[in-house]
Amino acid sequence: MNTGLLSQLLEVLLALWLAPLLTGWVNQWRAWLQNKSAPSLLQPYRKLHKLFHKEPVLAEHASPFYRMAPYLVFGAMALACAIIPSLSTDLPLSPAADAIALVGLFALARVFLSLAAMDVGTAFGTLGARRDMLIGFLAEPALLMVLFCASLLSQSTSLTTIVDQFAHRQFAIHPSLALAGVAFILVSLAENARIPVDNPATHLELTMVHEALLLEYSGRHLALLEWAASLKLFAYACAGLALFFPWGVADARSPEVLLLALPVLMGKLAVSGALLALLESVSAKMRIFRVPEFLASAFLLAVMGMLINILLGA
Amino acid sequence: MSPLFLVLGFPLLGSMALAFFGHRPFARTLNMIFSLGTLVAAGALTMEVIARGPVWVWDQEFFIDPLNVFMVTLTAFVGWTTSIFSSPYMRVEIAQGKMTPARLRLYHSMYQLFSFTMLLALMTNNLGILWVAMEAATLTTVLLVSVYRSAASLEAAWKYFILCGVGIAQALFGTVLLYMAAGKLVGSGSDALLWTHLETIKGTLDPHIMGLAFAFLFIGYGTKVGLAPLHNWLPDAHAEGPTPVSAVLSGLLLNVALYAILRCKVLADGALHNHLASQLMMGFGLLSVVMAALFLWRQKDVKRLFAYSSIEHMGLITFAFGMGGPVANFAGLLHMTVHSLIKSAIFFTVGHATQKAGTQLMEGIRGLITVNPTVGWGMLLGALAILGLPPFGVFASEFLILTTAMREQAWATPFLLLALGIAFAAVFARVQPMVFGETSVKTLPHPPALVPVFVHLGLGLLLGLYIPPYLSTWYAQAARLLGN
Amino acid sequence: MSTVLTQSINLLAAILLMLAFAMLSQRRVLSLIHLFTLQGATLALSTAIVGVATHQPHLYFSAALTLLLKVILIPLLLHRVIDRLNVRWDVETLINIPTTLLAGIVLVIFSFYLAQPIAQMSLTITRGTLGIALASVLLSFMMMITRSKAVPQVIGFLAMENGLFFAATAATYGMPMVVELGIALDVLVGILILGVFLFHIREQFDSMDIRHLEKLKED
Amino acid sequence: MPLDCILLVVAAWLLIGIFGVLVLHRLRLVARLMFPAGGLAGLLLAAAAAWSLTFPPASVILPIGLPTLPFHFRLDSLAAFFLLILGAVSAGVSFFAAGYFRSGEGTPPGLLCLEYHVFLASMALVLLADDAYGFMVMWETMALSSFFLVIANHRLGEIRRAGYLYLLMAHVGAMAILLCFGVLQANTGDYTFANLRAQHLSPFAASLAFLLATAGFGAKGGLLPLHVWLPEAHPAAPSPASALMSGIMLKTAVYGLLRVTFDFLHTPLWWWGLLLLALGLASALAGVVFAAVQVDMKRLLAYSSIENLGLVFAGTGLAVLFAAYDMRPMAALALTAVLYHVASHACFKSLLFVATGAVLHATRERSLGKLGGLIRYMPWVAWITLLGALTSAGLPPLGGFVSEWLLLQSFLFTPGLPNAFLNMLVPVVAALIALVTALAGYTMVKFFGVIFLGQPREEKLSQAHDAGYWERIGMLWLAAGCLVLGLFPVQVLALLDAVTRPLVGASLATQAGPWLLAPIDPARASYGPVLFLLGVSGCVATTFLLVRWRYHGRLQRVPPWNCGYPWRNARMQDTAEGFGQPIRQIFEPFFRMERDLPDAFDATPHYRVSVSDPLWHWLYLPIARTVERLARLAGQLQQGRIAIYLLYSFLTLIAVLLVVRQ
Repeated sequence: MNTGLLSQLLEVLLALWLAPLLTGWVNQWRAWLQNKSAPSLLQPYRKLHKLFHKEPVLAEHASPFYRMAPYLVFGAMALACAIIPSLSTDLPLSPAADAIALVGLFALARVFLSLAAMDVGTAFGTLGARRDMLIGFLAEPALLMVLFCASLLSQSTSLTTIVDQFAHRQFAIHPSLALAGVAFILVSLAENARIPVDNPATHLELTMVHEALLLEYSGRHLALLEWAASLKLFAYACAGLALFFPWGVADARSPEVLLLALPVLMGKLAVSGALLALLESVSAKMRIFRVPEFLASAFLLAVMGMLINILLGA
Repeated sequence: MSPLFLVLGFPLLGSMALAFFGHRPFARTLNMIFSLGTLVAAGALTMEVIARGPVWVWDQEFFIDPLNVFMVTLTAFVGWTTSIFSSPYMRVEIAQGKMTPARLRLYHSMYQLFSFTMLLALMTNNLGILWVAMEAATLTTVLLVSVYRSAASLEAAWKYFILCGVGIAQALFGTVLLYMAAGKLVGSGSDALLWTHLETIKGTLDPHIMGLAFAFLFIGYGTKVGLAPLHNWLPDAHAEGPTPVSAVLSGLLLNVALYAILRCKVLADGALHNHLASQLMMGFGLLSVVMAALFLWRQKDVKRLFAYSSIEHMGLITFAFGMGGPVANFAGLLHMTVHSLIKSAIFFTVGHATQKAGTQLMEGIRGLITVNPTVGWGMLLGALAILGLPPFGVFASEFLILTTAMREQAWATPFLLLALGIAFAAVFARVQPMVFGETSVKTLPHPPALVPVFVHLGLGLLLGLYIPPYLSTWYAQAARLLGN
Repeated sequence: MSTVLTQSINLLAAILLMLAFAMLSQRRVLSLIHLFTLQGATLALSTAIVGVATHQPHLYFSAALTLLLKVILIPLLLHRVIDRLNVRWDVETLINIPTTLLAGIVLVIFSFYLAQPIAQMSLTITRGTLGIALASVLLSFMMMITRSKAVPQVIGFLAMENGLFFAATAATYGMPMVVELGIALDVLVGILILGVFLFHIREQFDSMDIRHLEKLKED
Repeated sequence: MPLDCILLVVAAWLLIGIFGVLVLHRLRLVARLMFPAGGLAGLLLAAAAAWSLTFPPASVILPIGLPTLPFHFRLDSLAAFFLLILGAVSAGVSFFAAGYFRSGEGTPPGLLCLEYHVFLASMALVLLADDAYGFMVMWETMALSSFFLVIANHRLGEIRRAGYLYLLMAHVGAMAILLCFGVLQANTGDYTFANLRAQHLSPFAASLAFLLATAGFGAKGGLLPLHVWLPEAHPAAPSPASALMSGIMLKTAVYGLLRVTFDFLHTPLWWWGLLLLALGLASALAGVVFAAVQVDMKRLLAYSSIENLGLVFAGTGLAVLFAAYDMRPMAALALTAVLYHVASHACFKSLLFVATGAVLHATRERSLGKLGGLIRYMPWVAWITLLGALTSAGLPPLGGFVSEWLLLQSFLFTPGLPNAFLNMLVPVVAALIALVTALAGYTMVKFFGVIFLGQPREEKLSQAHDAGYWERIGMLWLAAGCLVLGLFPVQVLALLDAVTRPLVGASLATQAGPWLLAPIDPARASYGPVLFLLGVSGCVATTFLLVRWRYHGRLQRVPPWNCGYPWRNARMQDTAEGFGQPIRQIFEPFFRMERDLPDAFDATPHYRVSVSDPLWHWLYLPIARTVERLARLAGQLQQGRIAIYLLYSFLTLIAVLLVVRQ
């Protein structure tokens, strides 16, 4: 229990600390790949610090809901990071939320953010909210299906159990997981506002989704939301790594592996961050109305994964 | 003296008295008083039958058993409530210049005479007299239907006369054949037409003659019941006569005609030793239900609408009696009762509504509930009740009929249900806009008599939720008399 | 003696049937009334003969009633009506009389077919008459269907009543007296009401053509 | 004893209703006394029902009804569960109604009081009925009283049409139910439920009964394709009535289906489950897709009810499937999910409907396109509604999520079925459920966001007033229901166990303590809503405190940036139409759309789009046309010609004579 508490605490703190770093890492790689001079790896930290210091400017008729939302979104993302077994599967919070609850948690954050964006009542906020919900209602089921693929293999929806089973079982090739993996990548791109679905670096009204949601936010609220976005990326990355590359994750039986788990995770994250940047650099942003097709294919891939799982009896 | 003579005496006396005083202002009250007298006498008669069982009166010419005493009471009751309703109705008709004193005299006198003929038909033991009374009922109602002397009412009355006259002529032929069959066994003489007598020897009657006789009787009286395709007089006569007449036509006359068929069916069943009579009744009943449902769909005139609804319900009752057996007979009797009560209540409200709106066309009657909530609610509840929505009694009887049909005549249930569904859609689509919405009707100088409406609806409601034990044993006895 | 009577009843039955056919094909109103009177007379005669043959005195009374009602009273009334309505010389356009007659023959055969089992078992002297009575009822029915004027239709209705009466007397030796009286009363009142109606119809529609009475219908 | 209490409550409701008629026009008396009294009676009912879950079934026979079939009443755990919902939810709605009804609503308040309480009483008796006649009487009384509530404001033609359609469909459904009972009694002529339960039908008869029950109860529960009345009738009723109809009345359909399928029919067949699953999913998807494009707030909620009931029916189908293969514990899980969803939908949908009532009263506006920004003028309503909307969206840690979680869990265990074909369907079905849930979230964001957030789209909205005390009490009570169902699933499941065990003969396996929901095994799946809530709120609180402590709490208020476009006004916010546009585009085959687009040279450009249900055109209108054609044919038989009529009589006579002669 003590080790569990320890690993739980470690995970949350690590996520909070590493998430901006991962964002910075991806940005750096992107700049390199696009032949630009890269910002510092610590740039996200500086930005957060700056924003926290600034005085937030609020629309005069914004409701308390608007001020509440950033904290909630941030809290939800922090909790999401806490229940994804990135370092250890011995997490006391984990039984409280399984894979379905994780998806629900993401949905909760999304709903609050979208509602907050609608609160000010400017054209962009509502537009962003609509687009974000559009992406969400396709991405969420797809993510759930990806998780279900894993659940079917491990006969459990508990994330820790899934990872436990994958990590400490004889190596086997699951074709269903391959399909699910592709689907997961597509979903992650959409969910984290990445090219080709969204461009985190633009404020062009025709294309922006996530940035439109944050358009009216400033100061500490914006800082929290930016941080939450980083946390989300981090959570997705960890979830993907835990599901598809679960090696090196500690469990209750061997807490000492925890020490080893951290460098392994950092390594895996570094690689996946670079790959993400590569993926973003080689693809083009698509029109918003092609996004449903993009996500529908992710959704179908995940469902196919489940089907194959049943067909092949694996 | 048996109360039976009072039951017959009151309306006969009334018709004579009203033939002289029918145009006086107090005639409307007199009409009510005579009807009330009939009802009281009928009540006394009922008490007697309940206390002492079946009664023969006057050398067996009259016979009262649970079956007809129940209908006598019903007839007297609805006759009385209709006379109450008729009073303010006729007042408005006079005010609107539709009734002249002469016509009013004819109306009142014929109203009582009509009650007399119906009661006579119900209580007589002699099938010949039954025929005479039915024919007389036709004649009196022809006069009642044509009382306005308008082109449409003349047309309706003419059709009514010719079609029912021809029909009833078939019934006479049937009666002759019946007499012939009986005469071979017991010799001619007036005994040979006494129903109680025939009932005891029904098993030995010649099946060939009885088959033919029942066919003629069925077609003959069936025309009066309004079974499709013999029903064509019915909507016209209902629509063009005064509304109180429509109420008693639908509520009582059709029942009496069906009663005649039932009496004949008992004999035919006994003689034929097969299910021919039952099958005929079921077939025509079902056909009537289906046809009436389709006709309902395109109605524009409110009284025609409910006239077709009467055809539908008479079809259903005929079907029930055709199935036979204690449950279906019970259901048929119950349905007869509630249909009489509720259909006449509907016609009461329809009468007031048409007077208020000045038209019988439904598109001219709108939003009754805003002008006169009680009339509106009366019509709405009546319509819902007649469409078979619980907790009204129609639902109880329809439940029993349908469940029996499912058990014994499963093939017929889909048709019945389909027809009931269509009828529901049709009638309710027309009643709802009349009752609700913005109004087009005006208030009248004389307040309507709504007590009868709500008394009838209340009784209909009661029969759906709770049938008092003495009533149900009475029904059960009557149902047993009808055999299977 | 009784065979003569029986044969004469059968003869009268045949005449009745022929009269029914004649009425079916008759165009003139006046002739129709004559035929109807003739039918009534035949009926009265046959009733009397049945009374003689079966020694049933109440049939004499019945015959007298028929004579009074159907040979004297009703034809008189009808004559008055057509005079007052000025339709004495009315001629109706009947289409396709041969076909109607052919259908009538089919009806007669049908009636005999229906009455056959009864006739076979019947013990009465008038075993064949039921079929004829039935046939004349059905023929009158058909006559009513083919007529488009009010007066001929009424006559058809009365002719049907005649057929019924014939059935009642010939097949069953008359109904009980009280019933017969009631029937007679109904018929009389009925014809009176019809007579009044005819005047009302004339008043309303300026015509005796019942094709004017087609306003009440489903559309 | 609990049965007596419940019958007393029913009697009290009826008395309250009758008293309401006596004081027909005295609004204050009716509103402030009658409705709260009805609410208290509801609380009593809930308590009695909860109490009775621990008792064995009790029954009573009242000497009314048909002489051969008096009213039988029986209180078993299934009925008790639904009665519990009825009592608890109706209490909230009644309290709300105490503050809701105002003068000038078309129908006098006393009459509304009668209709409302008769509606409640008939629902309670439907659940108690233990014979076919009593059931049908109550069932139709329920339809009738709610019909009167629907057309309370009968001056609008649209409302009258809605009422007509509603009663017609209810009647058609009732006929199917009646036929179903007819099949179930297997020619014994005994219509008590005890007898229906005792019959063992042939597979054919059982299937027939099941199909009829599906049609009959589906028509009430808004199952495709019999759902068309629902989006018309629910919006038409006054909001408390809509709340009762959506929140409770629809559940009686679920009750009936469960009663027939699990109580009367002992051996379900697998294809029944498949059929229910397919129909339920179709309804769920169609419901949510239509909900997403609605512009009328109450219609949106009505479609959302179709969606939720669709999920419930799908879950029932799954339970049937498991029961058909004799997988009792799995069936229990699916059934638990169904019942849980029933309970949570009852809470949140009533809450949302009464909230729309409050909005309607404050703004006199139902169209989403003319609302907005109400959170500033009606904060109570807004915040409580938010809770309902989040529950409806199926978000943790609220009631809606638990039921969806249980439902998905039961799907995940479907691969155990001994039928390869069915196993193949699992992913598809699970995916559809996930999609429906996500779309429900979309719809709820639209619902809440457009009504309460943003800027008021109309000037008059700034005059909107918040709900009164009675309304707040009612809404808070219902919101508490959403919260309790969300946070204490373990305790609720313990109650539900008493319901599912008699029906499928199995309990859910292990329970991992009072705070962790683990219906099968904690290792397979677990969910701890309290822990979850603590986690989120802990994170939020810590963050808040840290931010305040480390940095500052200053704030500056300015007008929002106008994008450099000075003529911007509140009408330029994204509309409900706009919010539905992506859905319209993606799910185009679902709709029958008519669009008027302006061309480039229009001086006064207009854009009009109307979205309707294609089922109308494929199913209902053809049926109506067929009947119309038949009726016209029949009408031609009756052309007023007396000769023709005589011919009919003649031919009939000939035909009958021929028949007789044979």
